Amino acid sequence: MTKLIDTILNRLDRAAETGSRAQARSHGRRSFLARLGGTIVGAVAVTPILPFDRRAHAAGEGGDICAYWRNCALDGYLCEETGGSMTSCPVGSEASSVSWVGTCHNPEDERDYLVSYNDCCGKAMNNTATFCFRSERERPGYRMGLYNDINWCMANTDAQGYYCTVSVVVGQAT
Amino acid sequence: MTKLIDTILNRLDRAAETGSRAQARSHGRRSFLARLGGTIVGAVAVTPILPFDRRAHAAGEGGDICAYWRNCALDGYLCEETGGSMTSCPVGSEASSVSWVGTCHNPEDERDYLVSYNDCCGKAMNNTATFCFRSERERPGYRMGLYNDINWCMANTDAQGYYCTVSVVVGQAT
Amino acid sequence: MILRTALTVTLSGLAAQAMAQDVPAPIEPETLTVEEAIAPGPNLFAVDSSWSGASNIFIVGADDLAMKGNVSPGMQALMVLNDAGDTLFSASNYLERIVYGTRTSVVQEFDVQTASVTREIEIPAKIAMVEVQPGLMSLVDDEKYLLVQNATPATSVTVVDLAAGEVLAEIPTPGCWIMIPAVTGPKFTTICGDGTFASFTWGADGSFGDPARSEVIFDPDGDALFTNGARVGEMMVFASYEGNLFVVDDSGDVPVLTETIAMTDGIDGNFAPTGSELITYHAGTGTLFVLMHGDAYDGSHKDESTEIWAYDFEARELLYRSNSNGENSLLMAQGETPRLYGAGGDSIYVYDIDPGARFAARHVDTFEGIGSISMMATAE
Amino acid sequence: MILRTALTVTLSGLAAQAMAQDVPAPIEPETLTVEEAIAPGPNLFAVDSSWSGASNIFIVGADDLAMKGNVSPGMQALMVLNDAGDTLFSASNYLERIVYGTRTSVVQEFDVQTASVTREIEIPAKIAMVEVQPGLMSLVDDEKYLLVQNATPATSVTVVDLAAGEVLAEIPTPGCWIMIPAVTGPKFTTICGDGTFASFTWGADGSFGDPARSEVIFDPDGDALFTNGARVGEMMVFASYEGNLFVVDDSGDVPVLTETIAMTDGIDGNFAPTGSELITYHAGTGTLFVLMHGDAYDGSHKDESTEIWAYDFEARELLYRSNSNGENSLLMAQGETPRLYGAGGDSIYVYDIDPGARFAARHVDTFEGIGSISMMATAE
Repeated sequence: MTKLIDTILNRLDRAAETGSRAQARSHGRRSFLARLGGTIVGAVAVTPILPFDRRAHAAGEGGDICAYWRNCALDGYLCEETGGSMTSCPVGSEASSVSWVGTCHNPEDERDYLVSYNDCCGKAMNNTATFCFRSERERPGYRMGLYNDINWCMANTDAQGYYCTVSVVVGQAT
Repeated sequence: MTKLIDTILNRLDRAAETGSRAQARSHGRRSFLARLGGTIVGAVAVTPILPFDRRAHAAGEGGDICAYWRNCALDGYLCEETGGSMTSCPVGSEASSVSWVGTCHNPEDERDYLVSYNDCCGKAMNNTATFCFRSERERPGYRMGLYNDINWCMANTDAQGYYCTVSVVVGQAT
Repeated sequence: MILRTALTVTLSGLAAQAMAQDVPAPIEPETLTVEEAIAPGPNLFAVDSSWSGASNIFIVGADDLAMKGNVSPGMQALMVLNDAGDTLFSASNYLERIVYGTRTSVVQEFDVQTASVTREIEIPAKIAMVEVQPGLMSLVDDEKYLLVQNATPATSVTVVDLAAGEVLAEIPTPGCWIMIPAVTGPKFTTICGDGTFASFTWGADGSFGDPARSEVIFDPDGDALFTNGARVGEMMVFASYEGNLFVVDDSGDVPVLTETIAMTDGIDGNFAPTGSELITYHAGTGTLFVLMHGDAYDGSHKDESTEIWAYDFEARELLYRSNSNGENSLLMAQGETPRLYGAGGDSIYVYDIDPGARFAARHVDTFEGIGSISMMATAE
Repeated sequence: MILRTALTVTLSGLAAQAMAQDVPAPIEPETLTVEEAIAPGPNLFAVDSSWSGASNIFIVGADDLAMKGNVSPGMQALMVLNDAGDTLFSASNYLERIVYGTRTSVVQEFDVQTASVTREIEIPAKIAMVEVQPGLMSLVDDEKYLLVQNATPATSVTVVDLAAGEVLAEIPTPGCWIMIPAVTGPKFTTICGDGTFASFTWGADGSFGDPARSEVIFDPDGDALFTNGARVGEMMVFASYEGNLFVVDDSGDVPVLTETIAMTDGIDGNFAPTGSELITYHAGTGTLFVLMHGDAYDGSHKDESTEIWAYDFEARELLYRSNSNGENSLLMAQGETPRLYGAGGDSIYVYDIDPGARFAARHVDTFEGIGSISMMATAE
């Protein structure tokens, strides 16, 4: 019960921050990768080019796809805008063999989930995809599994080039 | 005498075009290299950051450094804005062993000069330099020595990466 | 803090209510997968070339410009698509330290459906390091051979035997540039700096002789040809700096100029062609489309286009002058209804062409910010 | 044409006049050269890192931000400058096909005066592929050793013997991150995920033993430390997510927490530190500068800064809150008068610091559009 209340409180606390957060998020530590338009493309895409069938899950949050709950610690280009989906790497790329993990709160069922942020690897970044940068519960490299500044393609054998990032629910947070 | 008159006429013919030319020039065939601000930086730099002592030769032409007479067929980043000069490659780079040549009219002495456009090589482009694109008397690759679309670092042994371009007067045009 | 305490009290009630209602089942753990094929439908390929890192070839829907994926060759990537549209080739360069060091040049073959490299063929490290153009990389002789333009700056053509997966020959083409693949047989024609065209043929063993050279066809000083032409049946049509169309028959032993058409005669405003892939042809209706700009001057031949001209090739008649979006690259899709793609700035533009309205081009779609696209390709 | 003829008549006269006057001598043929040294004066180095091509390290004038040149290491370039400011090191990665293929990792040594690679040392292909930070690459023991952070994701440190020009050791640092080079001797201290600090030493032969591990210094869950700290004499000062300063003495055998300072106590607006190189120290005046943002929440620790706080380290006193330009990286030049560089967005900002006005930071210069600068360096 306490957890649920905390959760609701957190969301209330957050409501006022949405505006600044969207802007603030535009300076991620991988965000230098996002060069579309010369300016950093943060949570709010300058020219969001979303496959029509993907808009659904952003609709509830004012159209800001990065604000979608499971992107709470995502730092990278969305694979779903370059031929992949929320949970699948685009064709011809390789999923990272390691990943960082976020703990995100799903407002639809009020549960916290562990989300694995895998990078997809082996192709050059597609600057037309939205670049998201959020860091809830993110920690520096001394908590490597929570660290979103690093290229998680690092452990792949052949495909170590960073391409894009997916967010995969791996279970409920306990 | 006829040549001189032609020359003067040419300059008159041109006067009306300056505005559109500056804009038009922004779509060179190497200009895709110029990614500053995501938009192509053409003759008119978005944020020209010129070493102060270099502004002199552009001053007479409305501050548009690409409009300077000897840049009449220059397609590339100006080396003079990345540590080189009009006729010298920046420190640590290598001059291209081959070059294309323009024939440019110097309004100061009313003479036509052959200008060698050498690329400087072996470093990554510096997007903060101005990217110029002009193609007077330029021809496709069947007149290779007049062709400004190609990377003239191509013949260097070790340093084939395109860095920037200089304009060197090699003599009077006959 | 006081606010928070007050809220806690209120929300305890709300939370209790929420819990009493139906709670959805938790999300099942998901599995990370890799897509097995790009989205279905016809594709448009667009090259975003890099000179200091990996290039990208974007694959977008030909109908809706939806992003399907991309493949990433090396620097100065060239491109050619096979007729079936299922295999893409790119030739590109890798320097050991990206911007310096020993160069390796390769042809990568990509399977379009899986957007994957299916093989890599090393070729002589002489590829022309130039912005991508159709004439720099071709398939010829029923796609048995792949041709790649070299420049050191001495020009030559690397012939790759695709069945064998290896280089068959390197044919010197001194003073000449661009390859026009023959409609049939192991042959290409190239445009030379003395105003002639030269046709080269080779044998299956890689042997080749002297080229068959045409008479002087054009004046490179007085009215130079743009090197990217349009295939019109047995003919190739090239635009010139001054606005003439040169029709060259490359089907015989020796290339022959069959006609020169003054496209801009009677048009005010000193219009001239401009761009790189500036001319494209719709075979079904016999219509050429050419990128044009007004107030032309010496050196403006690569400036932004201002118009797209529709030209009836049979009737030798200018049909319509549509406004363009500054493109320097055009590509016609060969469907029944003409559909035209333009690339310029950092965008791709789509035009519907109306044969009932003198082939006017109506701008109907844009992929803004896709990158600096130097060349596009699409299967018929 | 009529106009042209009329003009010709008029201009014939003008031209004749011009020729009668003094005509300057023609321009003598010029010689193409290569500059032999960068422009004189103190330098500021700024890394623009690439993950799909060559990175750039820009060299600009520390006084006027004038562009002097650049050097171009590989992907995910790390950087460290020697104390004299005349030698720059970068560790970076090269994949055989830029975005795929076998990885080679190297340290490049650059001579600053000639902006040239003077040597290249291959190191284990394990470099942490992460945005550049000071703690990822260090010089230690009077610059005898160069340290490079590895992550596979298992963490370790490559020790390069610079005199020998080869790798001396790879020291495993499991669960720990960043290297704090010791002020003296072959030693670094690292920050570990259990809240401890660990000091590693090694011998000239590359031998090393177990680390000397501190007590728990911080709570990675409750109040995590930012890993890029400021050297303050024998101490290192780290900022925490919640706005505390952790002072750690790394000079003894075992790292020791000497003090924790609540920097934000009594300040309204829920301010907290933010950024990466978010804390820097001016030794001459004993002043810390920290990037801060208001309305902090879980996950905002890398958001744009809104303020730069000047903090008197001796007096434990907040001196001034200046507005920032959104930087996430700060660097103090150690001149007599403090001069502060900030990097954020695609620009570098320069601030004059006025010791007479409680160390207020006045924005005096900007290099707009230099790129996404992740880290800066300058010699004292």
